[in-house]
Amino acid sequence: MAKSVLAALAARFPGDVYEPYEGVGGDDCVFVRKSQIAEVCHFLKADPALAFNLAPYITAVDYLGLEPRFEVVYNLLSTVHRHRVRLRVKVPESDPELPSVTGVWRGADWFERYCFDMYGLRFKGHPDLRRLLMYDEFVGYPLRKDYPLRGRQPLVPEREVNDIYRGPGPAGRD
Amino acid sequence: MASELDKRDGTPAGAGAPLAPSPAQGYAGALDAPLHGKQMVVNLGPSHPAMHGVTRAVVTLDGETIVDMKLDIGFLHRGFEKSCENLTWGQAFPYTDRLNYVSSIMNNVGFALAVEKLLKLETPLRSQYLRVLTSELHRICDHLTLVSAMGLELGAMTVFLYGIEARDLIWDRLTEICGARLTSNYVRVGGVSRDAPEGWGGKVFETLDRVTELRETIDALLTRNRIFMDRTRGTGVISREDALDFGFTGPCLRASGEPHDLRKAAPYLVYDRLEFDVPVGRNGDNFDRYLMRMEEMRQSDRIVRQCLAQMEPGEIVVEDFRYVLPPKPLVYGTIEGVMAHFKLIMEGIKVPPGEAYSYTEAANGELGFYLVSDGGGRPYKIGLRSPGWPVLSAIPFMTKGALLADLVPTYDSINMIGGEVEQ
Amino acid sequence: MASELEVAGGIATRREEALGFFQKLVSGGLGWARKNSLWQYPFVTACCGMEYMSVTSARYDIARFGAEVPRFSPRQADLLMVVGTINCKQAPILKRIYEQMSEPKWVIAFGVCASSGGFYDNYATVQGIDHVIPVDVYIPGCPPRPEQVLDGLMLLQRKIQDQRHKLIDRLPPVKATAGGSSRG
Amino acid sequence: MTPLQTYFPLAVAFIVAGGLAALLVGLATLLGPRRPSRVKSAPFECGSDPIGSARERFGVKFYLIALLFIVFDVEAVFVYPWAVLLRDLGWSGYLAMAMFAFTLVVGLAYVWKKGALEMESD
Repeated sequence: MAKSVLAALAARFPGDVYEPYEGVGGDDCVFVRKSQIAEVCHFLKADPALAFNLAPYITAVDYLGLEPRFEVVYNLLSTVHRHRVRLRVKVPESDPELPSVTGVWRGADWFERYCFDMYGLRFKGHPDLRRLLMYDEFVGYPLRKDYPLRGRQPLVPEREVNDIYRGPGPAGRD
Repeated sequence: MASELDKRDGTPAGAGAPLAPSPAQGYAGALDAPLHGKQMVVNLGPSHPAMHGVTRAVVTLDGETIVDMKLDIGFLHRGFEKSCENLTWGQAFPYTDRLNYVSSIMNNVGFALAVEKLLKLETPLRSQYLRVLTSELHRICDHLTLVSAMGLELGAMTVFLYGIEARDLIWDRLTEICGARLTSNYVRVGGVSRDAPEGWGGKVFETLDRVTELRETIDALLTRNRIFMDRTRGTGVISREDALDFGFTGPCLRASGEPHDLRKAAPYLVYDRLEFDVPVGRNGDNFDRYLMRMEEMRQSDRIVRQCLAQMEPGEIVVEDFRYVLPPKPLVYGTIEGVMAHFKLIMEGIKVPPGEAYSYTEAANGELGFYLVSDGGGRPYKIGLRSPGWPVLSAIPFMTKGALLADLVPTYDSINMIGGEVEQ
Repeated sequence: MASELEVAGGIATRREEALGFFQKLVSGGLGWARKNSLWQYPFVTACCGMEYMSVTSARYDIARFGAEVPRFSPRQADLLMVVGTINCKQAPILKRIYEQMSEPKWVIAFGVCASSGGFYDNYATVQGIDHVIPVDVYIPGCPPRPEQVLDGLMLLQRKIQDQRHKLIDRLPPVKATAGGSSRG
Repeated sequence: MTPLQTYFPLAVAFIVAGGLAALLVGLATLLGPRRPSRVKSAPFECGSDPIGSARERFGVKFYLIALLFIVFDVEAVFVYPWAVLLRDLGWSGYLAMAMFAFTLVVGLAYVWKKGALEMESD
């Protein structure tokens, strides 16, 4: 039953859906070109045979060092046919802009704001793209690989505490 | 003169309906001219008991009704992903405890299943039973906490005391098996860390009887209580399509009528050997979500009893030292034990490069882990799909036009846990 | 008032001795009254909140120590119980609530995250609330067992008893300073 | 029992109540330390910056509801002593009270029909 999803996608979007493969543990995954993600998602939700009606889990990954540095991953589920699909969208660092899917599912709103807040990926067409978790005075995108682990930007002037010796903390990523 | 008066103290610009053409020509009209009040903006800040201390709701009120609400979250963002990217796979377990800290073993199980999916590792049968057993005990704790908090915030103090007493009893049993009351850190990659002490099953049966007694008392106190029904029935309503569109999963989705439960849709561990049924609501309001929790507690009770009955003695962890710490006598006795121990502690489990998305049915819904591994001993990325996240994003939609007082039971019934929503 | 522990010392004249005696009497009386009616402001954020629920419930009852009444307004609270992790976005909130609490006030850091940031040593978490407000008692544990919390409370009560409480304790009202951001 | 003595327990009650209240509030204000500061005098809005002012104009329906409450509450106050002395007053007292109650019922009917009791309409 999973093969039908990838087959339908490949038939409907020949150029933009490429490299379908079987992920670990039998999930079917496919890469989607950045510009077509909104149409693909709309098709996946509207088509009765696929009916991916649940808002997807959207997250981003920062592959520092690879050419298209960022990758946005959409994990979709259909509660009607109980099958899942994973769309992966490559986003280059030079132009971190991709169309938003809040038009298709309202639930995708906060996931996209999280990707913007943590990785700096902008979503065109998002109704209210602001920082979700970090405070507005925060500079930079914390979950990027080049952001330091302990890069604190305190809002309140720190009181000097001299009676406690704070060690170097857990070993960093050696 | 009257129309002049009407114009001057008519509605200030930008709020309420635009000023109707002044009907105050005749004397009678002046009495019926609409006098709109100015909308008051109230700041239900982070440190507020109804907001569980971690969310800030800027609410625009017209009298008592909520006209618009903006949620500002992130007051408990503790950098779960960034911290876990600098730890080995085994060290990430205590962090997953603190995600949904009311049912911490479920996060452990979700994370362990995700890593085992990447490793293509099969865990022994007894450890699967222990995982399901302790997860269901923690599911009862989660629902008990929700019911007592909901009762407390609607004024029922006794329900809170009964609920916390029942939860403490379950925590005692969990302390005997995992060593900690709340943050269990019980599951390991490839199995569980400790076996059940002997005689534990009997004590769990006694505790379950006492918890059932307390739960039925709470049920008697709340379910047919006039005030509780008036406050929760018909408030915070969300239809089935909207729930799916917002990404609801778990009890909140089933309360709106969608019978989707991952333990039945995609059974994992030993859920396919246990029979239990899944309650489904009808009209998706707070009262239905409360009933879902009460009914699910009864089902979890059944599951725990079946697990204890079906469980036979056996291995509790997979015998492969590439993934599991060897037992102490082997570490002190043999050179392979020392090497395996050293490699696991210093560099962590070598997970083959790749990415996987694994999903389990946690207390609030589908808990998904999207793991990316670059072959090293530390995770490259841990993406967490917390069940409470999309449900919280729907609160402004659910409470639009409701009274401010209805915001409290709605906020409670979705069981927003700061740790998992703000990672 | 919070943590200035003034201990009277040095050579005292007879008159000071007499005054000292009354001082001690009043201080002891006030200390006894204040320590046995600590109304707490539960600044609850994270997992320690679950343990806080157990501490205030029937089994590990905190009411035995007079600290049962949670007051959710800083004006009516004596004890600020910071329960759970405080991250950088929450720090100004905590600082403002501490400053809005009326004297006499004390602060308990409930749990390791409030005491030293716990194992969240990253960009988001304040490494201990003593970077933000003065703290009287730190309770370790993640989350601390209810017995640890009661022990911390008793430690605070001993501290209050030994503290110097003045009978009439006034400071000149602040002059209306012009401007100044409210986030000060 | 001279009239003065009959009221003596009432006086004791008032004195004890007043004294206790004065004692509690007085001790608290006397012994409580004062450390006024600008932030402390700012309104408490759960720790965030206060938005807007509390003195906003709100819907007129709240004023109507408050007014109606006072009218019918005062009526209730009159009913209590009457209920106590029902037997002694006999029919004339009953008729007087009925007249009083009837006028208020007419008022209630007018208000009900006028729609001032619905909270929903703006």
